[in-house]
Amino acid sequence: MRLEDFLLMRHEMLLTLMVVIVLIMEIFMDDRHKRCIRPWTIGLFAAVTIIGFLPAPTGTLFGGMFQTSGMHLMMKNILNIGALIVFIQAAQWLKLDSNHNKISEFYILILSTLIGMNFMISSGDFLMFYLGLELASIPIAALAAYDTFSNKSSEAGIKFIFSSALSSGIMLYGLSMIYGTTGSVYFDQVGSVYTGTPLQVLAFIFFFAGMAFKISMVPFHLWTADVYEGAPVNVTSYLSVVSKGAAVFIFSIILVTVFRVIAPLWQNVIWVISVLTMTIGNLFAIRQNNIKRFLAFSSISQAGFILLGVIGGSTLGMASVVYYVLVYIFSNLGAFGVVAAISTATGGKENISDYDGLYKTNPGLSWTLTLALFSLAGIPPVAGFFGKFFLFTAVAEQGYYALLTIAVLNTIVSLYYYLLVVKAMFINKSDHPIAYFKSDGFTKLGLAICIAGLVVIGFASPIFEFIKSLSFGL
Amino acid sequence: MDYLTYFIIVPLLTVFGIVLCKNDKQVKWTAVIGMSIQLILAAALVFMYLAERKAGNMAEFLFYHDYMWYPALNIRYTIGVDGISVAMVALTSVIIFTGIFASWEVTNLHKEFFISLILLATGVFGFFICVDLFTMFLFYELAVIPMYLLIGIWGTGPKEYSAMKLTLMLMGGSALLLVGLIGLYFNSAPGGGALTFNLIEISKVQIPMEAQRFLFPMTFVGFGILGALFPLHTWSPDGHSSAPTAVSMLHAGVLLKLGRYGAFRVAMFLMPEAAHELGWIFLILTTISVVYGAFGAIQQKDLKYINAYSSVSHCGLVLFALLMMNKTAMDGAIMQMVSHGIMTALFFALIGMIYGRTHTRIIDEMGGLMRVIPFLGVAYVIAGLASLGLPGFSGFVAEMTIFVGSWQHVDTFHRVATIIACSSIVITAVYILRVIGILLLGPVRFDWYNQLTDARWYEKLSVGFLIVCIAGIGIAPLWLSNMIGDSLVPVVEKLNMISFIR
Amino acid sequence: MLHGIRLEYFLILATLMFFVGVYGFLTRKNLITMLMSIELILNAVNINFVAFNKFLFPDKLEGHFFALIVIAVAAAEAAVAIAIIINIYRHFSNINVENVDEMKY
Amino acid sequence: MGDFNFSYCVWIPLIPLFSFLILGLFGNKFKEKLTGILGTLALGIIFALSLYTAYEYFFVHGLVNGTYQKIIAINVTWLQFTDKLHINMGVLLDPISVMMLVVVTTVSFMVHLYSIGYMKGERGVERYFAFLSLFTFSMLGLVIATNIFQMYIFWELVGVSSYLLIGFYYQKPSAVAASKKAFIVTRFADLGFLIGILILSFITGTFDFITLTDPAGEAIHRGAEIGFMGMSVMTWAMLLIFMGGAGKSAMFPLHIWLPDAMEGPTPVSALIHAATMVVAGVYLVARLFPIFHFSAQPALNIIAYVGGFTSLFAAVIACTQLDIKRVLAFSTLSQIGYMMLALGVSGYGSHDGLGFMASNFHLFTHAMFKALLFLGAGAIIHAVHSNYMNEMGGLRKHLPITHATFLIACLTIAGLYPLSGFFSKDEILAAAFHKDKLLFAVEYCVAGLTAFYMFRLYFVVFWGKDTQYHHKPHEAPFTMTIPLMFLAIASVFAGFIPFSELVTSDSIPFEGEIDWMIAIPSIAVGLLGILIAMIMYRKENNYPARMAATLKYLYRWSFNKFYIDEIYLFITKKIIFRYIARPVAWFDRHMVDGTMNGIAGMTNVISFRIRGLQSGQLQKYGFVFITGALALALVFIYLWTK
Repeated sequence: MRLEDFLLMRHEMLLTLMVVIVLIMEIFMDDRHKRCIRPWTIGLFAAVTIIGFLPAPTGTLFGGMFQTSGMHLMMKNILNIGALIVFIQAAQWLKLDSNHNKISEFYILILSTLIGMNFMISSGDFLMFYLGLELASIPIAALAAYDTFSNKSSEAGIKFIFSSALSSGIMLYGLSMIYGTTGSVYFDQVGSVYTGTPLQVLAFIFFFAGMAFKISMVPFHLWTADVYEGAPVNVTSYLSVVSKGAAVFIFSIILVTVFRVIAPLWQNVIWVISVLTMTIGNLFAIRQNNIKRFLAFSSISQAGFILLGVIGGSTLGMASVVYYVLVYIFSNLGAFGVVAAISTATGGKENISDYDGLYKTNPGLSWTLTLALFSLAGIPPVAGFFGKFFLFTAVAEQGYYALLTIAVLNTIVSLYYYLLVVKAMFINKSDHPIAYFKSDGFTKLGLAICIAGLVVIGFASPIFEFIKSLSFGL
Repeated sequence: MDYLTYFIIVPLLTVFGIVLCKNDKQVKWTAVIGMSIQLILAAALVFMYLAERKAGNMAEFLFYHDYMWYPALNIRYTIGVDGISVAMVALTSVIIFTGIFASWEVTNLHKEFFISLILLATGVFGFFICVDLFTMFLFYELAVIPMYLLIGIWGTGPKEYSAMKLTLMLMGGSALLLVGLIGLYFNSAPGGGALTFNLIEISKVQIPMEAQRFLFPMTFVGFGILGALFPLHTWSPDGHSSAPTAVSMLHAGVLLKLGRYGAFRVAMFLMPEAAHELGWIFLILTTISVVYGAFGAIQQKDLKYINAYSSVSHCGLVLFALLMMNKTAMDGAIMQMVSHGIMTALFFALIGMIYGRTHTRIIDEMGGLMRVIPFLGVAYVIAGLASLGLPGFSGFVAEMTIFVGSWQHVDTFHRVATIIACSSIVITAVYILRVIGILLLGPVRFDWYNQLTDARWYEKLSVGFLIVCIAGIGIAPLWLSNMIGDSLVPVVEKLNMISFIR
Repeated sequence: MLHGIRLEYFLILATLMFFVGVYGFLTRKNLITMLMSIELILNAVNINFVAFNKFLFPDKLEGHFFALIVIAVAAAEAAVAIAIIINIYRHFSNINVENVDEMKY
Repeated sequence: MGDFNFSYCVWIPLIPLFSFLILGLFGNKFKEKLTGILGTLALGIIFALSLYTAYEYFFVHGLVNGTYQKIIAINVTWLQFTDKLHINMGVLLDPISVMMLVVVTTVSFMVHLYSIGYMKGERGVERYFAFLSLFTFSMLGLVIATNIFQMYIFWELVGVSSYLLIGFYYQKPSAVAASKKAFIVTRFADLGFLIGILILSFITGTFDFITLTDPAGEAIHRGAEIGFMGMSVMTWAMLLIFMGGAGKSAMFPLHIWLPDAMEGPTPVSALIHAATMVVAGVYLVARLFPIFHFSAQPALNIIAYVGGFTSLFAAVIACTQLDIKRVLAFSTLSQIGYMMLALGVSGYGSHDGLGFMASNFHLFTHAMFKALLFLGAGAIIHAVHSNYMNEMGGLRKHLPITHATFLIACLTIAGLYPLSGFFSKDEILAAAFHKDKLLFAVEYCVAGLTAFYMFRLYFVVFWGKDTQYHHKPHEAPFTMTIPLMFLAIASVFAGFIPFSELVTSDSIPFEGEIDWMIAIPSIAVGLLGILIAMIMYRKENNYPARMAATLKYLYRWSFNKFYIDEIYLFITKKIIFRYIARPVAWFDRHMVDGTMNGIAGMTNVISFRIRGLQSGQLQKYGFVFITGALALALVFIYLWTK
């Protein structure tokens, strides 16, 4: 192994470096200038994100524990973009006095999870995968409990860490059985000897449950709404897009590489689970009043849609999943960005009914939220439409027309509740609408990036083409 | 830049211009200028199209351009028009042009109103010029969504309920449609080869029958919901009655047609075997909606409800004729689309103007308006007469073509359906005359009516232009009929080929 | 040392531990006890890994490593969890899991 | 036909159209008087043109080889349906159309002229004249139609002009209701017409009159062999077409709109509801007569009986009505019944076609004298400001010219020699006599009744009691009296036109003669009717009351028009409105829409019901998690290993 081979881990190393830099800044900066950490981190991280796009070598490391290819790089880049937008959007919130002492904590924790996710995505065996997964999960519990003075935040933290621990326990139990029946934890070796005995099926289901927890599929989703609601908005937004995206990526990779043999099995499982996820998520979302909780359920139903791309295990499916996650990052962060801006400016107004008449006072924010919600609902011309369309195409490619029909009917339900928010902003009258406020440059930039992404990604076909060219399947 | 793309670019530029406007007046005039250009473009398109045809260009679609968009899925931005789409584009431009004037007195949020309205129109234009199913679908959805805001914000009555209902039902339609389109895509090359969304390409292959049995109902019902197919029409009365004037005009005038156009162009053209096999079910449904809509209209009290039910009836006739699947009936169907589009737009414009004066749309609460607002009264009578199929107006031409065409079927089923559909002309007369009688004629109901002012210039312009269009088609229908008829030939050939095989 | 004890016994023990852990997680109201239940689950997994490695694949060490890493991660997890439990105690003045239900429906 | 070019005829309908457009669009800018003059001028021109055409056609160019040619003066394709079926717009000249041209333009011109005086000072005179022009245009278009679809188009247009004119006094609710009724009833009949056209055109593959009615052509014989419910398809088609004609000509049972249509201004009644539009049905049957005769004989019989019944039925009602315009309206019904009957009993070719000739003859003479009667009635109403004859009496002193012309008209309609009514009626009776004795007997009765009710009217209005009027009645101005006099002259002398040499069923002239064996009794019956009327009504006495008391039921039924209106009202209001339309509306709101709302509501309910899943309890989440995983595992292990 040569030193250059470590370039394969470029993303991870850069992120580690970032963590160190932030730590150093935290240690050596005096209290009054702590706020300067924000622009520095954002700037550096932007640079990291851009570097991520530079061409990089591909290959494997550590005897196959770590692997990287164009698709892996793409996935990592997408996660980086998501994290970058979260950083930008969080800047205004971190400036609040209550967060003054823990600015760098936020960055360090998020960056650690990002490192974990990158390792997780690049993992070539279950050990690396598990390590990455835990590194991506545990700091999130800390982030969810970030707001130490809020009951809800602590509650979110405790619910997350316990659920997460339970799920990883169950998953590990499954992994141990996989190890016991195959004698290896390496993906390629496991895949080659996996046959699908009942024990292996059981093991797969346990593994599946663990992943389902991360992606928040029904019935493993119950933590989602509470944690999303309780955690600070920016953490929620990170949790809902980047964390979920990473899990989806590795999930689809493992399905098509390791569990190739039992594809018909997991396709059936996903069929059932995705119907449940879309439907239950939608049904819960209809009645929510807290917008974070509302977006939590919406993100559950979005997970159901993402599964549509996974189910086929085809090249097109994988590409559409990756593409959809990219789009989903922009849409959901657009929505959360607005929620965060409003929450920060008004001291925690997070109910949909608070948004009544928002258009009259804050038209810009209203339009942004509307575009983001339309994208989530899959309405053209924003990117969500394209994303959904490709997912649907992918599922139809495999001939799952019944599933496709259920999915499109679910889009109508989802449209209904997205429109409820639009209605609140544009149509409902309110005696005390949220007053006009000015956001700082970071927030504006964050939202602008989201809007630009929403508008451009759909029409710019090369993006999808590029992802498709990297994609692989069963 | 090819010519057809201007139909998308001009409205988008107009929207952009409106965004930059400083005050309401600028907004209005920007909209007027933009849509006038659009109208001129459309008129020029008609002439260019006719000239091309005259010059012997017999390609199925003219002004055809093909740009690759998503090579991975073979999604293209493919545009082209035949006689039918030209007619639809012209119709749309007429209605949006007059719609701008009809919404001259929008009270709040001018900018947003006109932006939404023109975005809506953009979607419609895009839909009609596209030949690629994906882009078609994209524009279709684009046309549906601004409707929610337009009705929800600027509507009247139970607007939120109506807007939601309308949007959800239409999106429900588009959801089914999406399944259908994707299904078509994956069946577009049964013999191997590249899958495609291109209409023309798909029309050249025979889609497997099992697929058709599933996809035809999906696409037909999907478009049918937008076309107010019984029993999925209920969004229409509520939606129309709550919508602001221009939206009702555009919606009843163009969007209903968009559904029909799609049902024709996608469902029937691409899947003729299924159309033959399953057509009878939908024929029964449409026959019901023709008569049912008319009966429904008789007892309504709200002007817009009356007109909405009347639209259900008249538009039922379009699908009815399409399902007759011969050239004459289809020719009539397309003409009915154009004719009903203009007519109903005129109706809604007038209703909006009357409502603006009397602040009610309940006919029992009005009376004797002819005396106080003669221009609007006369225009309403003209619209009514056109609607009940008076010769000299477009409705007559279209209906007669439909009936003559439908009658060319020899079997009893089609004959009976035709006779039932014919009977709607009597029922139509009943409800139209009832409204005219109560609303306009008779003694002036209230003294304060005498202070009402008759139509202003922009109202006169809007109404007058529509009347001229109706009468123009009604008096000289041959060019339109021929333009549509030529384009129907390939469709009818495809449909008939099947019937011979069977 | 392990002569005479067959793989099955280890597996049965692990399974029992796993379900005891699960049962504990679902029934004990004290957050610390729940945390301990999770540790039971993880230890069941460890036993599985080690036993499999020892009995079935003695020439490789993956199982052992896995167990080691699980132990380490479990420690980290416990650390974070206990930190949050302390926070909970600050807010709710007890650590009964049933009280932590401010957010629901 | 020579090389004479009749294409100028296209201007005959077009001039009134322009007049309509000008008056309709800019009429409110003109002075009131100017609008009348403009309209009348336009009519004057086409009146002259029509007379010129008639002269050229009948006496110069039309007759070739002893047959009147069917000349297509102009023909352009208007709308193409299929390769064979297309609507043309054109001008067809043949004996009946040329005759109708004369009738329409003459009466219309007179009515226009009359209206200048009659409508003076009314609100909306420009509208009135515009509508009149529109009507004239439509009627002329109908008359010269080259094909059945063109006829249908103008058929609808006359319907709508009639609607507009009946509802001219649109602030009067009764007028509005009447116009609506007229339109809807005729519209209903037109539905039959339309379906008839569809069947006919499908069988024959053409709309064209010349092809259709050529007795030697093949079109006419097609479809005769295909049976449907006991009659040939062709018969059904023709019956349905006749339904349209019956609607417009107000044959029983579609007659109900005509009496109400008298709500319109009186000159309109004269023009539309007496002389021209209502005979369109007769014209239609005459136009398609060869088809009726050769392929649809049963339909022709039905026409004869419908005509005969209507004439009797209407005559009975006319005897008891008090509104003078309604008396005239029922009289019109009765007379059109005559014409229909004549067509129904007619054969084809020379003397066999006597009925055809008689029908057209009667159409012509009736147009003159009935227009005269209406215009006279208009003059009376103008003078008295009332429609009811029980408010009139002794008017002969006040209105001398009106009185004289009215008397002439009454005598004409009663069929006294040598007035025109005599000749045409005599031919009809003769035709009926040869075909069907029962109808012949009916017509004799009707002749007597006609004389009776006309003179009842005459005596009550001009003699009878001396009524005191609020304003002293005064004679009408000259614009009104000139048409009266002109039409009176026409009524007197029209009988001497040798119709059998001009208008015949096969366009070949034949020698007509008067059958005195039939004519003399008919004159006698007429005189009897007049005598009875004179006894009863010349002086005020109690005979009418005693008569009414004796024939109590007949009188009451007749006075109430045999309750036909009530039956219709029952069907429309009760059955269609209450039992169809309202349930449909209800069904739509509650069932169809209810289902949609129900789906939405159901979603909400489910959403509410399952909220317990999200309990907030961490351990319950864990429970669901583990149960879910185990359940999935069990299910799929089971499925996978099976």
